[in-house]
Amino acid sequence: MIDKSVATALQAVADVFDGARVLVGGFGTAGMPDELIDALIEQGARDLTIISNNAGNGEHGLAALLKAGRVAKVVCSFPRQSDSHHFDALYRAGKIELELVPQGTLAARIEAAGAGLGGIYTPTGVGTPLATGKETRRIGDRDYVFELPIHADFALIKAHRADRWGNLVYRKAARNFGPIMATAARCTIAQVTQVVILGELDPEVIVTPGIYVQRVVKIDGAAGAGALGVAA
Amino acid sequence: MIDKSVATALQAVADVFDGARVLVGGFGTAGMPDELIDALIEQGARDLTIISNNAGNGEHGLAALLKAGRVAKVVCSFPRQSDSHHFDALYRAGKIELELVPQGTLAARIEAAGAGLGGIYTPTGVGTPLATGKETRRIGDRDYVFELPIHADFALIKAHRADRWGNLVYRKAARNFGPIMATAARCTIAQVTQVVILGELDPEVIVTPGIYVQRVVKIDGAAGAGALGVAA
Amino acid sequence: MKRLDRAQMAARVAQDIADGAYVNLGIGLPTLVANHLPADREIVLQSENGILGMGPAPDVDDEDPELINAGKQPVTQLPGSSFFHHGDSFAMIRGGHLDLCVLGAFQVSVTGDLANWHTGKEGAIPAVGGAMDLAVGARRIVVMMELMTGGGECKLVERCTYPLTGLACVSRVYTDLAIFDIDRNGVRVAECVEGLEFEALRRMVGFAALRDGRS
Amino acid sequence: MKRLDRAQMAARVAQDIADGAYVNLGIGLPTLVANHLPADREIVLQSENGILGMGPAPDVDDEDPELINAGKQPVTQLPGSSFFHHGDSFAMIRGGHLDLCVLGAFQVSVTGDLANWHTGKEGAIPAVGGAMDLAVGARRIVVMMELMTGGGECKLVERCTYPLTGLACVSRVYTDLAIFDIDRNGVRVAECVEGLEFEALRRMVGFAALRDGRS
Repeated sequence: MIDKSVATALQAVADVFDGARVLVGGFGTAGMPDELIDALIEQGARDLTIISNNAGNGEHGLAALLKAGRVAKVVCSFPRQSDSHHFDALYRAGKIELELVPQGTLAARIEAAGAGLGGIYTPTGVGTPLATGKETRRIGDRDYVFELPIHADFALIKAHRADRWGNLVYRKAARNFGPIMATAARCTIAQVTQVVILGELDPEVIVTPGIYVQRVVKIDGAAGAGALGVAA
Repeated sequence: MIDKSVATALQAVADVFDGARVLVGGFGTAGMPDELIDALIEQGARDLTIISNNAGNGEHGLAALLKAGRVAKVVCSFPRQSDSHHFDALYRAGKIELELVPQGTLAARIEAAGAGLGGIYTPTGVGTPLATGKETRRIGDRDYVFELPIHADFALIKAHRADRWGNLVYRKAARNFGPIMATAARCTIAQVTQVVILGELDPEVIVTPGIYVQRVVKIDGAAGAGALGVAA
Repeated sequence: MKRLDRAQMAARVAQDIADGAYVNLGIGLPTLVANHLPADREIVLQSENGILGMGPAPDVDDEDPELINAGKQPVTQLPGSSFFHHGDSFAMIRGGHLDLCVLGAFQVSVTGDLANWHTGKEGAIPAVGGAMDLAVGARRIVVMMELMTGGGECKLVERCTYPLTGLACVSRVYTDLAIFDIDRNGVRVAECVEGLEFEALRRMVGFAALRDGRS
Repeated sequence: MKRLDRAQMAARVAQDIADGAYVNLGIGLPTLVANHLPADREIVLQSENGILGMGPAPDVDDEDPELINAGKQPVTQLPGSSFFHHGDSFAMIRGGHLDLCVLGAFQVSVTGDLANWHTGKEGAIPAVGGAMDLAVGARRIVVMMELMTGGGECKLVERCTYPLTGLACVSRVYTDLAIFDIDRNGVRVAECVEGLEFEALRRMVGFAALRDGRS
């Protein structure tokens, strides 16, 4: 029988190893797997490469992971925020590496990894500093930049509901990077608000089929509670 | 106000021009836009390039379009079927061009067009006759074939429900190529079983956002009736 | 002369958006355009974090931390709206499906080059977000910005000195003083605020090739 | 010797599929495997036309023309099943997410090359479907076929003469007479039907490098 449930967030992230490449879902506070990140801080893995849209803000979540000195490199589109002071300080001190990727290219590279493609040509970034040193190619009447897939060892994401097969549905704009990150990691760990009986999720509306999810952790609390906590 | 409804299938395909590239949804009988194809036959456009998974079977739908001599070229993955005799005869007589594409590469090329990518590298087909003459490239420890996007002038697809914005939901395995073809054509025409009031489709379960759909035609009859007719 | 304030600039941009258009409004100044969309037109707003059919800001009591726009502000959803993931959202943007994108800018060049993501200053931390995807993706890219910096430098320039976001992508620039159209022949003034003479505007922008496109 | 019939071959393949495995069964002979999955294991079948969690054939009265498998036969859906479009389905296949794919074959070579889409005969109309995607995508590819053609030629060959589907992709071949494992060292016999001697099998396949891998 398939049952991907794991009792605690700490158990779910137990085998994240030093130097692992970790995709972290979320855009702003929506869809951020806060409890999984807290567990990762407690677990202690170091020298991580974090691939996420942002580089943490305030004192919680990714910002706390960075502050704890666990992150060697961040691959993201938007590290600079009004309250991203932990990233800012580490970056200015030369203690963290940054690979800046346009948001759509970040998404496309993650999708390419999940879909088994070797690379893609995107028009995004042509002629800009973010294409410097990259192969460009004229196809038809337009120039494109060659981009490689972004694979990862783990993906930490937040969804709304799951069943024991790991099928997931999301809630509103908290969907963001979750579904594509789930496809690009060898081990995808989803924190969810609710676990329902197998068959209760309509097959027409499942966004992430269970094949992409290795572990599911139910986090107690109301929908969006984690995000509300951060906003407070 | 946005209202993408068109009264009849014939009106919906009225501007398909000679030589147009037309994506046609469906896999087997599921999701085949039979009434739109019938309208296209009546409309009379010639020298069409049809991009679809199959090349028609029996006497209806694509097979009838082929039989009427309207198709110059078929791009598909699986033309040969037990009852694909119209395609077979035209192909053997040298009266129709065939571009054979692996099914996943067909899907990926259509998606690449919809997503604005200039090309992709896929591992599918490496070392086989279908990669002959195509650029191959070693990326990491694996070989890939370079494939170009498949753009089209029109897409004819079948969905289950629509609203006046052109938002679509599908039914079971009739979803198949519809959602990706909708993204890759300059004009996407969807035949649907039901048109509902704006707001009635749950934003979480819309598969094709209306931005990809230019025209919606309601076809009378029960869900799956077209397919049942063909199966009879 | 009657310099437009930000609300007036936003209203002027909104006035040009057609009924039925699919539009992305960039972070910052362009976000204001949402407050001025003509009530008799149905305009569908896209947010790159996966919303089509985004509505206005909610009452404080109705804020949902999982319903935010690309600027991470609370929004609402309209009947007909849909949610999708980031991959699908940027396929929509990059694939040329949006009719219009309104972006802010540090600089726009006379050939339509856009610089809006990075000042390039020593020690500045770069952040690009979706700006480069929007710049290459939407069918029409317009910029909304104040014409002059606080320091009195014109942001419409012969050649961008800030790092580029996209090449030859901007076709119109809405400013507090004038509206400029950019095509392969250069820059034409489409509108000027009341009391601003063409020659005075030419001196402000500082390049001779500016043409008067007003009929 | 006790040659396996098709049902027995299917049962033998099914016996090796682990609880919890995600599996695609190719068109034709492999489809039979679905009828023999052990009742005490939860095995999730994928169909490349966009179904995960496909169930067995329905009663005739319950057939739904919009619920069919890749072979276009009516199927059912199990609790936990999901639907997705062809792009997502082949991303799932190509991206290495399936644990196992069982394919039919015209020929398999001693290096694991697969030929199963085209006889290459004059006048034959080629059709590839999803075969090439499955051949490169699943984590483990096994073939299920009769060892000899009707004309008495062995389908396990030193080098495929039919057009290839994929290179070095097959790791096990289930046949009516024996099971063969293929790796970089060549071909080993893992099992033989009762009454078939290894030397007799070696003569049938016709290449000397065959090794006996039975303990």
